[in-house]
Formats: sequence, structure tokens, C-alpha cells
Amino acid sequence: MKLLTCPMNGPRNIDEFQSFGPVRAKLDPDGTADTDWSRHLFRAENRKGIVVEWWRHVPSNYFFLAERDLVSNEIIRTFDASELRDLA
Amino acid sequence: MNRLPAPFGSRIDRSRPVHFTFEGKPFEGYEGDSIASALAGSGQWVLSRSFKYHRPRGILSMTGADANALVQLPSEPNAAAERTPIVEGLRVSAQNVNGSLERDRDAIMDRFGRFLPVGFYYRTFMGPRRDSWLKFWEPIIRRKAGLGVIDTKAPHRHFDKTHLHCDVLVVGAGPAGLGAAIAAAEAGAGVVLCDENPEIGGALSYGRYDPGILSGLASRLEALPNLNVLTGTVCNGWYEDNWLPLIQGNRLYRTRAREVILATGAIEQPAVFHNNDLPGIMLGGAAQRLIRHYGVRPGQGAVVLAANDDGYRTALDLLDAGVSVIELADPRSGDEAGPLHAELRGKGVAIRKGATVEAAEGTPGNRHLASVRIGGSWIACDLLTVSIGNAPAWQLPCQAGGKVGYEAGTQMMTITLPKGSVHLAGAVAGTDELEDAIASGQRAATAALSRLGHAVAVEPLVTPKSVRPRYVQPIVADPKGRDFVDFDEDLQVKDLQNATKDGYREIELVKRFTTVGMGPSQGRHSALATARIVAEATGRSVGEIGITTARPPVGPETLGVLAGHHEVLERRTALHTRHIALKAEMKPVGSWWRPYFYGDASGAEEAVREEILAVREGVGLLDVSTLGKLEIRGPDAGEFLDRLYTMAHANQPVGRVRYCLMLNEMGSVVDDGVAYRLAQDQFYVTATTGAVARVYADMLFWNAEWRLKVDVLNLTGAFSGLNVTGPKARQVLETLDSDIDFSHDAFPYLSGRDGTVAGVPVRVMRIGFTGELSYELHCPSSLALSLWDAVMAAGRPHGLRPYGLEASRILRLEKGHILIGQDTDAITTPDELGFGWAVSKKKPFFVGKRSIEMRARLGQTRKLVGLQFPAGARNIPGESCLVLRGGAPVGQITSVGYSPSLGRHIALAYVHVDDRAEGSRVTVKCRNGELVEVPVVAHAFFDPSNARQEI
Amino acid sequence: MAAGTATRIYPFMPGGAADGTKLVSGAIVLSDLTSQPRFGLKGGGSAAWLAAQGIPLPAVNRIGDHRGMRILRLGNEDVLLLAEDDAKTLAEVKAAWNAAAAPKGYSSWREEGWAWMQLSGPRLAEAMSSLCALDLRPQKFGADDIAQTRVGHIEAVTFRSPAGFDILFDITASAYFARVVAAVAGHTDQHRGHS
Amino acid sequence: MPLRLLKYGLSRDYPVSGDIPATPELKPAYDVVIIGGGGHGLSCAHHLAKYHGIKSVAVLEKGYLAGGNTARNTTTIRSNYITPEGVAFYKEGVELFERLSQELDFNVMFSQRGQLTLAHTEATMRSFHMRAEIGKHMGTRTEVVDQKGVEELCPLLNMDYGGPLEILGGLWHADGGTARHDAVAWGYAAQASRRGVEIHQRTEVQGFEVVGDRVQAVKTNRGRVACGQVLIATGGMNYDVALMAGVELPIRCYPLQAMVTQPLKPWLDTLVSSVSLHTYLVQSSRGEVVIGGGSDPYQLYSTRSTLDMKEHLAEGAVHLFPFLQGVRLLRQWAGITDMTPDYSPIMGASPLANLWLDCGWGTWGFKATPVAGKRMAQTIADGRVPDILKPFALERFETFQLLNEMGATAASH
Repeated sequence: MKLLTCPMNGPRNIDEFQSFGPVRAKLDPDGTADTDWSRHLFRAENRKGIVVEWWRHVPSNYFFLAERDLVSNEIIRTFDASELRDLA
Repeated sequence: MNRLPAPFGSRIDRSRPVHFTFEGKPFEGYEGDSIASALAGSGQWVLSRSFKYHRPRGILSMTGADANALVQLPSEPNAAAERTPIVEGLRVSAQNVNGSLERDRDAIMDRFGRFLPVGFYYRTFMGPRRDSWLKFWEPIIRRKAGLGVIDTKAPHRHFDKTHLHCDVLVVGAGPAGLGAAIAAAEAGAGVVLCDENPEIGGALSYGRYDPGILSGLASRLEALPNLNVLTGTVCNGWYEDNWLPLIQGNRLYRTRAREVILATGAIEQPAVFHNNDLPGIMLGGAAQRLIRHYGVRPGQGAVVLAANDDGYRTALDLLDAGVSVIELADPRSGDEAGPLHAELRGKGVAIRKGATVEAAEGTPGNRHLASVRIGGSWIACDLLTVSIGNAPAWQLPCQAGGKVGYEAGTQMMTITLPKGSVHLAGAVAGTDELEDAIASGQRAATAALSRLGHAVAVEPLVTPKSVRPRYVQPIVADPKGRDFVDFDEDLQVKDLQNATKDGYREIELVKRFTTVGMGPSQGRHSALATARIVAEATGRSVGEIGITTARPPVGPETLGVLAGHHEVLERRTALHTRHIALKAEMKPVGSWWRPYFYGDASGAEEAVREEILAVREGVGLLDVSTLGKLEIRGPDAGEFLDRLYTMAHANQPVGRVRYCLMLNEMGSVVDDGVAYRLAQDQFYVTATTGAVARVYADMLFWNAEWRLKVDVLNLTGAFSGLNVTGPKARQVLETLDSDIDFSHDAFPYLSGRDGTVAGVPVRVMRIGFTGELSYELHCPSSLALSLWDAVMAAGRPHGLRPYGLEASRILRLEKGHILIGQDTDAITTPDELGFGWAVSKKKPFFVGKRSIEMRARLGQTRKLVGLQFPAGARNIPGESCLVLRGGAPVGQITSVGYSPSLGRHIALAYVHVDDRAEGSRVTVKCRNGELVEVPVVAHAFFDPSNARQEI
Repeated sequence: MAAGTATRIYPFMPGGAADGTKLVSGAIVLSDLTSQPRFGLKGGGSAAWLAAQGIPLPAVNRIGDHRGMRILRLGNEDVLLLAEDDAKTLAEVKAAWNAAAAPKGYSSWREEGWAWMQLSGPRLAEAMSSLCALDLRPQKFGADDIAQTRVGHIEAVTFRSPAGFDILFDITASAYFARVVAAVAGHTDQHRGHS
Repeated sequence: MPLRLLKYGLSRDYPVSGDIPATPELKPAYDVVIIGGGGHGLSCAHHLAKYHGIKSVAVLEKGYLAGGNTARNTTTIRSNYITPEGVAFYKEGVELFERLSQELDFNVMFSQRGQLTLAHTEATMRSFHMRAEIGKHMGTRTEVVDQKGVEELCPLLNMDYGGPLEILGGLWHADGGTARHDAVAWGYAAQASRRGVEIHQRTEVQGFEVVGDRVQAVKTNRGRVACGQVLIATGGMNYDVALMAGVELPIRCYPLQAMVTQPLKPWLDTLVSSVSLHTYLVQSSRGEVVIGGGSDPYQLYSTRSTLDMKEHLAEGAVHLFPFLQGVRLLRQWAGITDMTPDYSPIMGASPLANLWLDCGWGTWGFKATPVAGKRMAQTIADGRVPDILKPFALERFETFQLLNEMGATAASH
């Protein structure tokens, strides 16, 4: 079982978590053309490389972010969502 | 009897004889014997028939890894005879025989071998008809394929799982593993040492070593309380982040280790020559195991093929066991004669250098070895031990990211691991001598300890002794074949060569075309030889060819141990025992138990009808506790719901209840419920039973992005819900002691009240899934029984009846209320449901808004409508029956049922958007294929003006 | 929502949802504490209000003590108070909270939503190893640690108590949980027979 | 004894068939470059050469032939989908399988023993009825059976459980079956190469030369190849390869795992799958029981195996057939699936005029090997998309014309 380190609960088996997929760019729905909107809905980040994605620690319902390599499955780091806002 | 006296036979207890049968014949062994050793002790050497040619096969390795020694137990196919202990009365039989092991009618296959070249099944069995394979050939092949027979009446066995955590896991308790485990534990680390054998020691337990070495290590081991030794425990795989399954009998230890030291040893390799598979030909280690572990003499007259010291030691062991060693053939040329050589010579054993076994011949029917050919001359013998070299046990290291290489200089298979938390020690890392193995274990421990933060003196890298090139046995391909490379799959040298000629030149293609390495031993004894044969056939180096990917498990493991024991999750509402007492027919809904109806199954239809009538004409009571219940609290609660649901909630007055419809980003309907505003900063929201887990998670997810000032609390279990519904609902509630005014004016439709009913604090909502006057009472679950009992008592004079899920479904269908997931699918929009009224046109944003606008522009193709069948209609289509237009499917029935209130069948269905108007007639295809025409009506079949729910 | 006069029934009581489900005892003992007093606050303002009452709040996933209460910090704004003895302080805090004006956080209704059970007995460690994947050995998991994790395949909160491990989980799964523990107890005995 | 075997036995030497010619030198240009030497690419090559007379075709495979999902899938062939578009397409696929051994003169061992999918919930039964109604309407053999029907079709199933995992009924699909996956690819490879198609193993595409709306050439580790038309059929690598051409597909990659037991004498005739347990089982002609289930729960390009998936599949298998407790598992493995938002493939045109897509095959690619190859060959040869493929166009994700297959695919592949 892979380990995922929850920023709040520490390292846990990954079956305690639920993946919510890669973080997506925020779009203003009204200022977005139809084609870009459908692209936003259906195209997900899937490049070979590192993605930033949302995870939920199910027992504590804590949501956080992880940087993970989609090829090696290595988790580079995990962090609280507040840091994402700081980065943005 | 081929039994030897003590001290041979470390595993057996001669004072405890055990009786069992093999192929119906009685045998005796001792406690501690494996099936194979007990049979060998009684002179029964043939254990099985081979996969394809049905040749007699016997002990090869005594490690339990190959198909040769798989047997059938009454309730267990493919049991490893070399590992399975005998127990009193055990019935053992041979596998894959047509008739008996002794007289196998399919032995004729051995003569037809030339008609069955590699891959022959791809080139034939196709005709004469298109379905000849399915109807004729495959059944034959299927019967011939497979090994053991499954017992479909096998008694249930108990398996369980648990967890184990350690600083250092050492796999393999041979010299290297012992060295590693002791060093790590002496430094203070928490260590688990596991070994698949019943004792520690590995080669020290069966090889020709000073017993003092093992006892010395064992006493150091015992002094370490932080060292947990698990013998009889196989480490059967390596998974990400050092997660390893340790299997001990019927128990699976799911193990997390911070550091792992793999001291998995080496795998002795067989020699390839004509008839190299005869019973009586075994690896040197197998002979030593038989002698020392089981006190079994492996033969009477032996030839020893030895290209390393282990082979010489085996010869000496054979002599000690009273076996006459006729000759030792050493394929290595050169005159160097070590001490072992001299010792053997001293005991009168003839040693022939530069010679190898070229072929073997068997007794009639190839039941046992009769003679071997060396240097052109035949030597009679009943035992040939083979010690020509090893391959490191690559399975676990490769699963952990190790790469297999081949050093042409030393002709060794090598393994390199990336730097990290997995370390190799001993023979798997290429060590040869005992002292080197122990030291290699200690070095691995040092590396692990330093990664764990222990202050350890980093040992200077010892310059390894110059490694002697290993001798590699030439592969003696024979024109007559039967020079087996893979015993499991009956593959010979030419089979592999021929595969390359057909273009299957990559090792993985060779494997797939020939099935080499795909049998029970998973290439343990064939991978190296295969790589060499393919390399030679394709003009490449062994390194370029490589071996096929090592995948878990390391060795066969039962589905039972993997499955373990599992209780099925069940959830009960607080009113569970009341339903049971009322003789409810309970049905699972997700993990919940819910009353389907009340009464005997025989009277189901009648009971449901009565329950419906009670609600329509009197009053009914439904346990709605499985509904999702969420509390949204905080200053931004209204704003939060505005973004999540399609209706407006920020402006919803306190004390009001509003329908809520949830879309996903694609604009598809995913859930519905109601929201009751308890306070300016507090909403009580319901979600459907099946969707609440996802709705709750999605709410949290959205708020992780939005960061609004709200808290979401899932109250699904904390609160219970009772729906009191029917024209007499108000009368019932008004008789109860309460501070709530249930009158029409004080408590109108779509409002909510807090208060106390019968001493129970409640949240009451006036909503109407049934279309009748309804009060939904929610209360803390520990008080639900009190409330239920009070309502039941108050309702008794009014004929109140509890009703179940089936009645509830019909009641809602009569009102045309949709069920999410039944009347909707993954692409349903509010428009398709006719739910424009539930979608705010004013809000700037809600999830799915942008998409439903876009989808509306793109145009819709279907609409959910009501269908009403004429009273007495004969053929009523079932759920999912197709709605056709011009013969093409355009929609389907989503819900259908008989409405006792209307006296006819009604349905909800998707129809083509152009047929949506009331009065249109649509064609529905019944299950039996018949087409019926049905008129479209409005959703609300019953009481279309909704007068009843608002009284 | 004030408590009334009606009787509270919890799952393992007569008439409760798990009535008739056996709680194992022997080498592994499962006891039901669900009826024991507790009080939790969750959501904005919860921590501040509790702190204002003079209740010292431990760090997240740690347990503190205060006047006969164990204080479980389950999140920044999620605190659960467990009564250790006569529940007097707990009742006072609860009464104070009911009487207080906002902002005061929100009730987390844990006394209704969560079953509270305790696992103990001579083979406690083995049972917990089987039920939970976490490393709960004393050197790794101390008396003031909280694990929000899975126990018996369902979401749970667990922590040490003098007698063993306390476990909080979805109250509707009470009967299931008791069955899981019984099965583990059975397997623990079986395996002992084997080794 | 079949004549062929007699011939083998009587000939002195092994009768070399030379199914797969050694990789030749790359030519500077081909009419059609097919990226991906798996079943789909080889099937397309075969159809181009045999039925459209296009023989200047290079199939580029970065590893060994058919070593991706062709070699890793669990070989289920079926057409019991839930949309008319899906059923029409896969039905043609099943029909092609029925005569594939003859078409290829290579025994692909198509074994049409039927597929039984089990329902443990009423919602699943409802979706089965939907699939059955569509299936019957479209002329496939698909029907709902009740508990008794399930017992008759598969008497060894454990029907004793009450509660949430009780078997309520099933979907019986008599057209369902399996085939030897490798043989399908090898048969196509042998036929295609006999007609002049070049198969280049160990030839990895590293980029595209795009000028305007056309791909001029494909860049590989063995050099540049100019191309008339290009097809992407690279399974789990589709997203990645298309991206090199500047085409971003609505695909996420997830591992899909499977496992196999030691060989046993035949006991299981049909394919059996359970929607709720996310488990399916089929016994191969070798006697091994192949067990598979749903995809991994998060995106990944790795083919590593996990213990938890193995435990989960074992649990499902033992639940359905309790006597499997004592059966031993031999091997587990994984492939990388390219999942689309609507669980349906993407076939047809791309934004580039001469770049064609055969992508988004998720967990159901193998069964479409013959039909996808046939129809993509037709598309490339004609330069336009045939009607049967139109519903699978990439544009559907811009027009919300998704195929409503969600729910028909889970644990059923």
C-alpha cells in the first residue's frame, strides 16, 4: 500500500484517501467561450510528469494538495490548500 | 525404506508416524515430513505427470517451486508436495493424469511430440467449420489443459489478516539474513526476520556446514527481544513504500517496513540435456534437503554433476548418507584440485574433469533414471545430482525496482537496486562463500541503520575476493529433443529456437509464444537458460535479451489468504428493531436495511396496496432516516448553497423549506433534496440516501476551493427522520404533546419548525414526496424510538400505518416525483426533466449553470414525461423498455407501476423532445417485443393541482 | 433544540438498533460507552468559544485534560469533550454553551452520530493490529495521540484510554462493528491454536 | 488429427512460418504511418493492405510487438453496451471475431462461451434491463435472467448470501467470449507483413513535424519518416503521443490490474462478472482463471501492481465462488488505460487534416481490435469517417453529445 502523508494526520495508507484529480485553472464561466468551457470540463491534466492534485483524507474529511509524479507515482510533497492560494 | 538415522532428519519426529495415502495406496511417514519426503522415504519417486507430454516427474528442487511436485489434495489443487506437511489420513493424488499416475493413458502424448511443435495450436484446430474451435477442438484442449481439479464442495476455511510494522524487515534467514537481522537488532532497531522454511538457517540447515555456526547465530538471535522471527512465513511480494505481504499459514501480515533487507538467496539451476527431467535427477540442494531435513536417502547409486564446491559437498553428503557415488563429473577443465576434491578422492570417488552429462535414459516408461551418458559412455545409476550454478533469487529485488544484468566476464546474472530503502545481502547480491554472506548481511544492516538515523560506524568497503568465473553448463541440445528448458511447460531447446525463427525474437514474445516461464515456477529454473538460448539464436548477448518482468507474487498464494475474512457492512436506522417487530420485509438499500413493506411476503401486493391507501385516505408513517442530512453552518451558508444548488437560498427566509437540485459541472442532475433554513447562518439540507456520501464529499471539495466561511456537518446517522403523511397527519400530530402549532396557517406548506414533540426535540418540515399533507419529523437518533412510539400510539385511533419503500415509490410515482439515479442518468439536464422552475435565472453562478445554458443552446433531444396506460391494459412494458420513434430507440421507461389510486399503470419515460406534449402518443417496445402505443400525460398523475399536500 | 423528557435508546440497549448483537468478552473485550456523556463543537467560532471558557485546547489530533474531561482536538474548529467521571464539568460547559449567544461555534452532535466503544483485554494489541493498519504500538502512538483512520474497515477515531483503545465511529454501523470485532477475536484464537 | 499437425509431424524440420519479419530499415516515407504496434494498429494495417490496396504502411512500435494493452488485457469480447451507437459498433466487432481465425489463418481461439454479469442491487438490474432491451433491439443475444436463470447458467455460483451482496439476477450475453489476445495481434502482423506492411519494433515516436494543418513527418529514435496519413493507436500512451502533435485529448490514464491463478481443470464455462464486487472471472483454455476488476482509483502511468487490488479481487472471487479459497494465484500485472469522460472511445478525425485517432479505449479496447482496425482503415483510405464511427468523434466533447455508457462498463470490460 502506498503511503500518502496528510498534512494534518501524517503518513497513512493511500486507501484512507480519495483522489479529487488535478487542480484546474479557475475560469470565469461567463467570460469563457463555449469551446474553452467544454475544454475546461473534459480535458484533465494528464501529462507525464508532476501534477498538483486534490486529495481528501476520508476519516477526517480534510482536503489538501499533493505534488505527484504521474509516471513514477512518487509524491514530492503535500500541503494545505492555503499554500496554493499563496502561490497563485 | 530409504530412511537414514539421526542426526539426519532435523524436521522429522521418528516417534510419531503419520499415515496417508497417495494414489489410493497407503504410505507412512513421520510428523514433520512433507508429502514429497515421506513418499521418497518409501521409494515413491514419481509425483506427477508433465503438462503436455505426460512424462513422469519427481523431485527437482525440494523447494516447492515447480510443477513437478504439485499434487492434488481433496480440497486443494496444485498443492506443493515438497512443502505441504503430511497429516494423519491425508489423501493425496497425482494431477493431470488420464487414468492413474502409474498408467496414464495420455503418456502417448510423449510419442506424438513431433506432431505438436511450439505454437501448433495457433496454426490448426480452426476447421472445418467456423465454430469448430468452440464446438470441437477447444473442449478437447480444455480437458487436456490445467493441472489440479477444484473441489467445488471444499469446506470453508478461516483466513485472517493483520498488520505488522517494523524498522527493518529481513527476508530470508540464511547466513546473510541472520547476519543482517542480528546486526540491525543489536543496534537497537525493531527487526522482523522472516523465512519460508520451518527453521532458520537456510543453507546452514541442510548444507555441509559446521553446525556450530548456526547454533552460534541462533543463540545471539534469541538474546534479542527486539527481533521478531517469523519462520514458516513467506514474503510473497514487494509493493510501493515497502508494503509487503508476509504469509504464515492462513494468516496474511500486511507489513510496513521502513527498511527492507532482501537475503533471498540463489536458485540452483538445472542442466539441459536429453531426458534431463527423469525422476532421480535432482538439484544438489534437493538431495541435501532430503538427507538433512528428512533423513531420506535420495538414491542408491549416484552420479554427481558438479561445477562448483556445492556439488562436491553434495557428493560427500551422499557418501555420508550411504549412497554409493559412482562418479563425479566436473565440466570445468583445469587441474586445480581443492580440499573437497582431495577428500572425495580419498573416499574413492572417481572424478572426471572436463566432462558433463550428455544424456540420460530411463527405466521402462521413463519412470526413473537408469543411466547417464558422460563422455560417450553410459553409466548406470538411479540418482543424478546437478550442481552447475545458481541464479540470484531476483523476484523480490526486481519487484522493488532492481535491474537484472549479466556479466559476460564472470558469466553471472547480477542484480542492481537503486539506492534507497531496499538492500540486498548474501547470494542474491552475488556472494559465494559463507563468511562473505554473513558479512554482506551485516553491511546491509549498516546501510539500513544509517538511513534510520542510527549512529553506525560506516564499515569500510571490503574489497571483495576476486570472484571466480562461474562455470556455465553448455546447453546440450539433443536432436531427439526432450532436453527440457522449462519443466512446467514441457518446453525443449528447439521450441525456443523455433519461436525465434518465426519472428518471436524479443524475450517477452518468446515467453508469450512458447509459454516459457508462465508455469507455476514462473521461470525460476528456466529464465537463465531461455535467455542464453534466445541470445544464441538471435545473435545477441544474454544481457541484451534479459529476463521477463518479475511480477508478484513471488510464489503461489491462495486466494483465501488474500481475501481473508470480510464482514459485509450493514447500517441500521435507530428504528430497526421496531420494523422487525412489525414484521417488516427488510431489504438492503446500499448498506442500509430498509422496510420494503410490512407483513408476510405472501401478501406483499396486498400489503403494499393497503399501505398506499392508508397514506391516501388516512395517515402513514415512513422511516426516512436513511436520507442524507447535512447541516451547513456559518456566515456564508446561504451563499454556499446558492453556489451548490440551482435555486436561490441566500434570500430564503428563516423557517422556510426549499427544494434543492444539484448539478455537476457538466450540468447533469446529480442529487435533490430540501433545505430548511434554521437560522440566518444555519441550514438543514437533505440528500438522497445513495448520494449523500458523494454530495458531502463534493461540498467539502468545493469549499476547499471556495474557502467560504461555512462548516458542513454530516448528520445522517445523528438524526433520524419520520414522515407522517396523509390527510389525517395533522390530526395525529395535534394529539401529541408539542409546542409546535401544526395548523395550516401557523405551519404552511414548505416551511419548517423547531420544537418538541412528545418530549423529543424535533426539526419538522412540511414537504410532500407522497403528495399528501406531510410532516417530516427529524430528531436526534437516540430519541427516535420514543418519537416513533409516540406517533404510532397517537396514530392508532386514526388508523395510522407504517409503510415501506415499495409503497413510497408508488406514492411518489403517482405524483410524478423523480428518483435521482432511476429517472435520471449521467447526462440528464433539468430541462429534460421539465425542471425549469427549479433553476434560478437570477443567480450569477451555480455549479453546472454555464453548462446547462450551453446545452440548452445546443438543443435537447429527449424529455421525461408521464405515460398513462389504459385501465386493464394487457401488456405493460417494464422499466428500461425502449421508447421508439421511427423504429429507433429515443428513450426508455424509467419508472413504472400500478397506481391503486388511479386504477391503472403509470410510468415515467424519456421520449423524443417533439413528443413531449400531453396527448402525444409514443411507441414503447415491451420486453416480449410487442409494440404498444401510450399517451403522454403530465408528470403529476394524481392530484395534478397539488391541492392535497397543501391542505 | 432542548432535550426533553423522552428516554434515550442507544444501539446495544433493549430496543436499540443493534439489540441482540453480542459484544465479545474474553481475551478481547468490546464494551459500549455510547451512552456516556460527551459534547462536541465544530465550525467557525468553536475553538474561540471553548478557549474563552478557560478550556485549554491541545493541538490537532492530540488529547488534553481539563477538570475531569478529556479534550479531543479533531480539527482546528472541531473539538470533542468526553466526560471522565461524573460529567459535572461537561454538563456545565454544555449548559453554558446552550445559554450563550453566537458566535459560539456549532454543535457537532457527536453524542448522536458516533458510537463510542472500547476495546480491551489481554489480546488487545493483536486485535487492534488486525482491525487497524496504523502502527499503534506504545512507542509510536502515545496516550495523548488521536488517530482519525479506519478501524474494522470503517472510518473511525481511535485513541488510548487506561483500559485499552476507545473507538468512535458511525453509530448506524454499531451492529456491523460488533460483528467485525467478534470475528477478529475468533481469528485471534484460531491463529493462536496454529502457532 | 488435423491434417496440419500431421504435416508438421512428418516434415523433417520445423515448418517456419516467419510470422513477424525482423525489423527492416526505415524508409524515408510511407503512405500511412501507424503509431502503435498493438492489436489496433496491426488490425488497421492488415485492413489497409488487404482491403484497400494500401501497402506502403509502416507500423511503429516503441517496444516489442503487441506488448502494451494487447498483451495485458483479460480478453473479454462482448457487445452488451447501453447505447445504440455502442452496441452497433461492438456488435460488428463480435461478428468479425467470429470469423477472425479464418480471416487470419491463425487460430485466435475465439471462445464464445457467453458472459454472465451479476446484479446485487435493483439499480443494477434496471441497467441490465436497459442493456438487454437495447441489445435485443439491435439484434444481439442479450437478456436479463433471474436468480434461477443465474443458477442454471452458472450452478457453482454462491447464491446463499442474503443482504447487500445477494445475487438478484444477471445479464446473460450469449455473444460474449474471449480470444487469445496475443494471437490476434500476431495473426494481424503476419497477414499485414505478408502484404508488404513494415513492422518496426523498438521504434519510438519522439515528435511530429506539423506544417499548417498537416503532419509532414514523424520523428523517431531511428530517424524521420514522411507520411501521407498518420494513425495514433498507442493505447495507454495516446494522450502523450497526441500531445506531441499538439492535440490535447480528453483522456486520463489509470492503471488497470488483473491476475491469474495456476492452471486448473475446466470448471468455469462462462465469463462471470459482478458489478457491485468489481470483479470478473474467466477460465482460459490453459485452465488458468483470469480475474480482473475496476481501474485504480487515481491517475498513473505506471504498470506496477498493488497488493490491495489483489486482495480486493480475491475477496470478490471468493465471495462468488467460496471454494476458490484454496486455489493459488500465480501472477498479477497491470496495463495503462486511457479513459474518456463518457467511457467511450474517440475514433476518427483530429484537428489535423491527415492525423487520425483511434484512442480513448480505456478498459474495452481488445474487443474492438478487428472492428476498429477495419473501420479506421476505411476512414484513412476514404479520407472520411463512416457513419458507424461518427458518434465517437472527438468533437462530441464540445457539443455535449456524450455517449451515455457510464454504468455499462464498470467491472465488465
